[in-house]
Amino acid sequence: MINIKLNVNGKDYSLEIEEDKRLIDVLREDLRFTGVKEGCSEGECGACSVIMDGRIVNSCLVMAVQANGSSIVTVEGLVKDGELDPVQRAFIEKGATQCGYCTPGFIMAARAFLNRAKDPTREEIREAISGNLCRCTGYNKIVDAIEEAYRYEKGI
Amino acid sequence: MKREFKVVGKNIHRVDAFKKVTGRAIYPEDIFMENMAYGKTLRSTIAHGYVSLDTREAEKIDGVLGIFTYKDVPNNRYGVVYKDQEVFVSKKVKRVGDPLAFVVAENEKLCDLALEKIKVYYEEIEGVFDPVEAMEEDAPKVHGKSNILYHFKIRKGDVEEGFRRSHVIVENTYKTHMVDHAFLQPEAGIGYIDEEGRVAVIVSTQYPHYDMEEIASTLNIPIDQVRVINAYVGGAFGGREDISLQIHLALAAKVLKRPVKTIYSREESFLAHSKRHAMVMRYKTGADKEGNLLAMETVIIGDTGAYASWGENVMRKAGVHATGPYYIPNVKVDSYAVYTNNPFAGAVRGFGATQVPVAYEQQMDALAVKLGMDPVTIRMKNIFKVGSETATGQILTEGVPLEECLSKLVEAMGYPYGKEAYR
Amino acid sequence: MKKRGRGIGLSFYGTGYGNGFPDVSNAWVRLLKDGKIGVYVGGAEVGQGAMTAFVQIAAEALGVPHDRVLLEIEDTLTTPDSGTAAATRQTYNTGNAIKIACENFKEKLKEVAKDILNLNSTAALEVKDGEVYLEIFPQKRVSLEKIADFLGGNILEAEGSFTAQTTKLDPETGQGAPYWPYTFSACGVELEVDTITGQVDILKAVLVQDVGRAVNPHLVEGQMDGGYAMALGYALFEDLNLKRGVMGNRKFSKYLIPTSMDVTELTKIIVEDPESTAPYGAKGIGEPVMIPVTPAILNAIYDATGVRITELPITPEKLAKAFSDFEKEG
Amino acid sequence: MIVKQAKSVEDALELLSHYGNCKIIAGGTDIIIQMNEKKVQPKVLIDISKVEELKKIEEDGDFIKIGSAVTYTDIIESSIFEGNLSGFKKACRLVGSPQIRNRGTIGGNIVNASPAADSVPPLIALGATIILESKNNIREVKVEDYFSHSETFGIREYEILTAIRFRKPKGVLTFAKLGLRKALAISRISIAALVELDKDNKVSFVRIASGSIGRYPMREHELEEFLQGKVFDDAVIDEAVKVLQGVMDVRLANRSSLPYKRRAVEAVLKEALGEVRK
Repeated sequence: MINIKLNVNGKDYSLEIEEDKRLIDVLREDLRFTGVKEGCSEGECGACSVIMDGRIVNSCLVMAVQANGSSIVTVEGLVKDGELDPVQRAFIEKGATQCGYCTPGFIMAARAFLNRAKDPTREEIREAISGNLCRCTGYNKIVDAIEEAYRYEKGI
Repeated sequence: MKREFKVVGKNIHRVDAFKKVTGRAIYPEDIFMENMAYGKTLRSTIAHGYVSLDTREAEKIDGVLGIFTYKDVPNNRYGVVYKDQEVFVSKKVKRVGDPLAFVVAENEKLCDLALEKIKVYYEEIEGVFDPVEAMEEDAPKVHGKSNILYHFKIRKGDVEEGFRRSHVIVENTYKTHMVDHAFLQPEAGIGYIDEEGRVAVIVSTQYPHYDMEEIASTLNIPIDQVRVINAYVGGAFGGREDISLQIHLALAAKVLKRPVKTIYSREESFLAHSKRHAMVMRYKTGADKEGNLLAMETVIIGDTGAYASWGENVMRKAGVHATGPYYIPNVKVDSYAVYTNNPFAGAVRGFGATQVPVAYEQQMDALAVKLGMDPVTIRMKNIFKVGSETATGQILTEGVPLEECLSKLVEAMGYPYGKEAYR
Repeated sequence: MKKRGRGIGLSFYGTGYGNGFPDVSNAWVRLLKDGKIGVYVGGAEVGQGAMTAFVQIAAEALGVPHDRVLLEIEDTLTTPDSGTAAATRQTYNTGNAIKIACENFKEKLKEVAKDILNLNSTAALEVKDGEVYLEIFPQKRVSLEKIADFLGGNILEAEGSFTAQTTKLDPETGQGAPYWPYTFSACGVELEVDTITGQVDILKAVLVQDVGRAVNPHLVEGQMDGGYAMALGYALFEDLNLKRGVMGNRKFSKYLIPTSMDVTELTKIIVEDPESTAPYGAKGIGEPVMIPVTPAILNAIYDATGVRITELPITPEKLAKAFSDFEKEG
Repeated sequence: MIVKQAKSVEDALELLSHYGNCKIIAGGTDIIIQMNEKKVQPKVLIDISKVEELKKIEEDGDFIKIGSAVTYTDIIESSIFEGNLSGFKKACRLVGSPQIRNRGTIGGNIVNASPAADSVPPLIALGATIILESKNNIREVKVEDYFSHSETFGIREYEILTAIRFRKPKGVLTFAKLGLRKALAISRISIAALVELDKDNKVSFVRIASGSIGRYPMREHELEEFLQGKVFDDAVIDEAVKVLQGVMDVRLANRSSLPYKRRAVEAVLKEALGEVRK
């Protein structure tokens, strides 16, 4: 067992964990942020994507100990004062979710991308979500939603 | 007649969208119950052979709560059409991935340890992996006396006469492969005893009432003592029509009187559920000088793998759809579902109707090439319209806007239309 | 060398279990305390949008806004059997069952309204916008909420059941009406093939889908996008690498499904031709949207290169070998 | 298993010498998968992902030094790899996905020794060296030797790869890769080329490295010898393809992948060499 400190969705946690746990295990099992999904356990599907210190990462490919001292944002952390994040709103508006299993990962990838993006093209958006697999939507409505979220944020 | 409606036809937001974008949609693996144990499945690593287990060492491990095998299942057989699948293999393994035992322990690591400690003895026998070979008399048999599960026939008109009258004939053999649904959420579930003593299973399924029947039947308990709760489903595409972990969880919860949770890894998910039927399709299609289809003959052999699942229905659907959406006066179809020791094939989006167009649509283009005709014109001449008769003699009385579909396609593609455009 | 070509594919798909097998969906409709309406069906939401379509069909049938309908689909304890979420049958079958249940429910509402409004008959009573009113004297009206109040603890509910019409096929000739309704699709693609590497780039894709009537066009488009992408994977990428019963590729790093970079933009065209036996004319489209895509790709490869590929998947290796053989043979 | 977070290189080396059966984890994008699959089962995992001194990219006179825990994203976002070095950026951009590029490290890509490691051929083409440190020793080894003579130059049990170093080249570094899909694609073939042309458009310096057309990433000496001194035109590039195909016929003889790879390599080599002229 080992002690680690994590900031998740703005809240500090001090946890005693089994050392062989991955970040996803701590988020799901210890902290119950079950919006973080596990689809492949090898960094291919991106369902477990979270923002770690400002960067999108696969939480299945980060040991929990490696995240010691880091700030993590999961999909649960995007709702602020009861208001949905623009990406979440756009996903609803554009019909970008179907079975929903990949959705939190896509939303986090889109959030991380839009935090740095400037007038993104559809091609750039496609690249930004290329680490997330979706089997239902064929991606097009997800790209539509991310474009829409950018417009919400820029007020255009 | 087109009527305007108040709600139908409107782009309302998905009713489940809010939960799905906020991470609040609960899939079975997201549920944690008080006093919950974990279960893992031991699966065969060979494709064909006899198996026996020695679970004694594994049972001794502290924290292992139970190891379930065929001996613990009152009625070991189930299946969507034929009851040819076993909850746990009793004697003969028929494919890689057949469930042999279900280990329940206090945590997943102990399950892994117990799985390693179970001794598995195999006596391998020759398998059959090609559906065409499997149809031969001396092929190894997967079940019973023949590997041919089902043979579907269409006999309409006189194909020989149709070919005699044909100006052009195209013959080809097409092959499609087995594929996976690859839905994003691997199978997961929890079995528990509900507040009124029923055996309850929370799962992601395409058909909760079917799962309920199979649980009642295999555990030999009244159906009103079973409850299936369908949590959110992370994609299905046909891959959640057969039973995967439902019976295992129900059995373990019933015996242990504790909640038992199982989450498949991606690799186990591939092993656990059905696949799309691989097909070998031998096609012969004939048309007159003007491009009117006169005859089509096909033999379609579908690999249903180790279990029937929906094999009969898939191969029927393939056979019924074998002509494509075209009127053909003379049709002969023979489609077969054949057992092999491959992964079992079942329902996958399109269900047999997805494979046959790989053949019939290429036949159409090949005929067009021979006739010096363009692909649009030859189709326009032959497509189903209202009043058309299908190869099974069914009259399409309404709802056949295929000509409109094709015209709109041509318009949107900017497709060259007409003979002069053909290259 | 890079070569361009175009191809089309047409397809049809017969809905339901078929072959005369009883293809039944059941639905229950119940008045809730606050005047909202509970709809109970066992039809699964697997991502296809069944819940939303069910709510829209119920709201339309009952003449209420969609947010007055509360749908329950999860629990076998509280829902009737509505068949499997497969065979493209939920919108058609369960949609019909819901519509029938709602119509039965409206008759029951009218019976109660007749008593509340002191009428002699239910004739000319109409259910609309959350109220029951007399068409010939609209001041006579009562809201569903009031009806629920009036009923107190008594449950007002109705059932609906729908069975699709098909016949068993003759075992010798295969003659009969195995499925109903049929749904039609058309796909066209323009693509570029690299004859050296065997890679295929889709440049343009159009999918036209007959839907009978679109209950929710956005949802239909979502299915079209998804079916197209799945077919692209079927045609070009996905391979279990099956050898003597062993799947060599059974994880996502080896079993390759298309990524956002592999799936191109898709032009989606919905064709409406309402089906008289369907709820508001709506036919199912979950499976049909995938079917015409793969043959369109195959035909386009032939158009581009003169090489006909008869075996799936069209991997770069297979294509490159086909081109290499083609070049040698001249 | 124990997991230790190193605060410095010194700290990591101390831990490494203290425990047996250790594995270093940086980005974790490979080793966590290997641990899941029980392919490696270390007793101790030493995390160097938060060691600041390993996360720097520095220019030192004629040299560039990249800390081993520098991620692909760091390379892509660095202003150092512009112009004639943009081929390195391209290689890093074609790795995996944003998530993988944010965690995967340049050092990890070398130590894991995957034949398909995209960032390695450019480093070989640059003539880069790696610095291997242990508690009592420092070695500097050429990246190409690290792979081709791993028994001598490979990493040892108590060593950590701390940095990659190369001299700023005069020529242009390019990179091309063939994957099975457009993202999350493992290279079927990759080629990096460092080419310098004189005023007569003749090749005055060339170093070429390949990935996935051998057991490990390697120099393509025959190809280099062929190109050296030649006028860099289409005809020569066409000939160069044949030279490389000849090399592959020997190296990959009897491999089932040969027929495809020898054909497809034409597109990859032409892309890599073509970019020299841009």
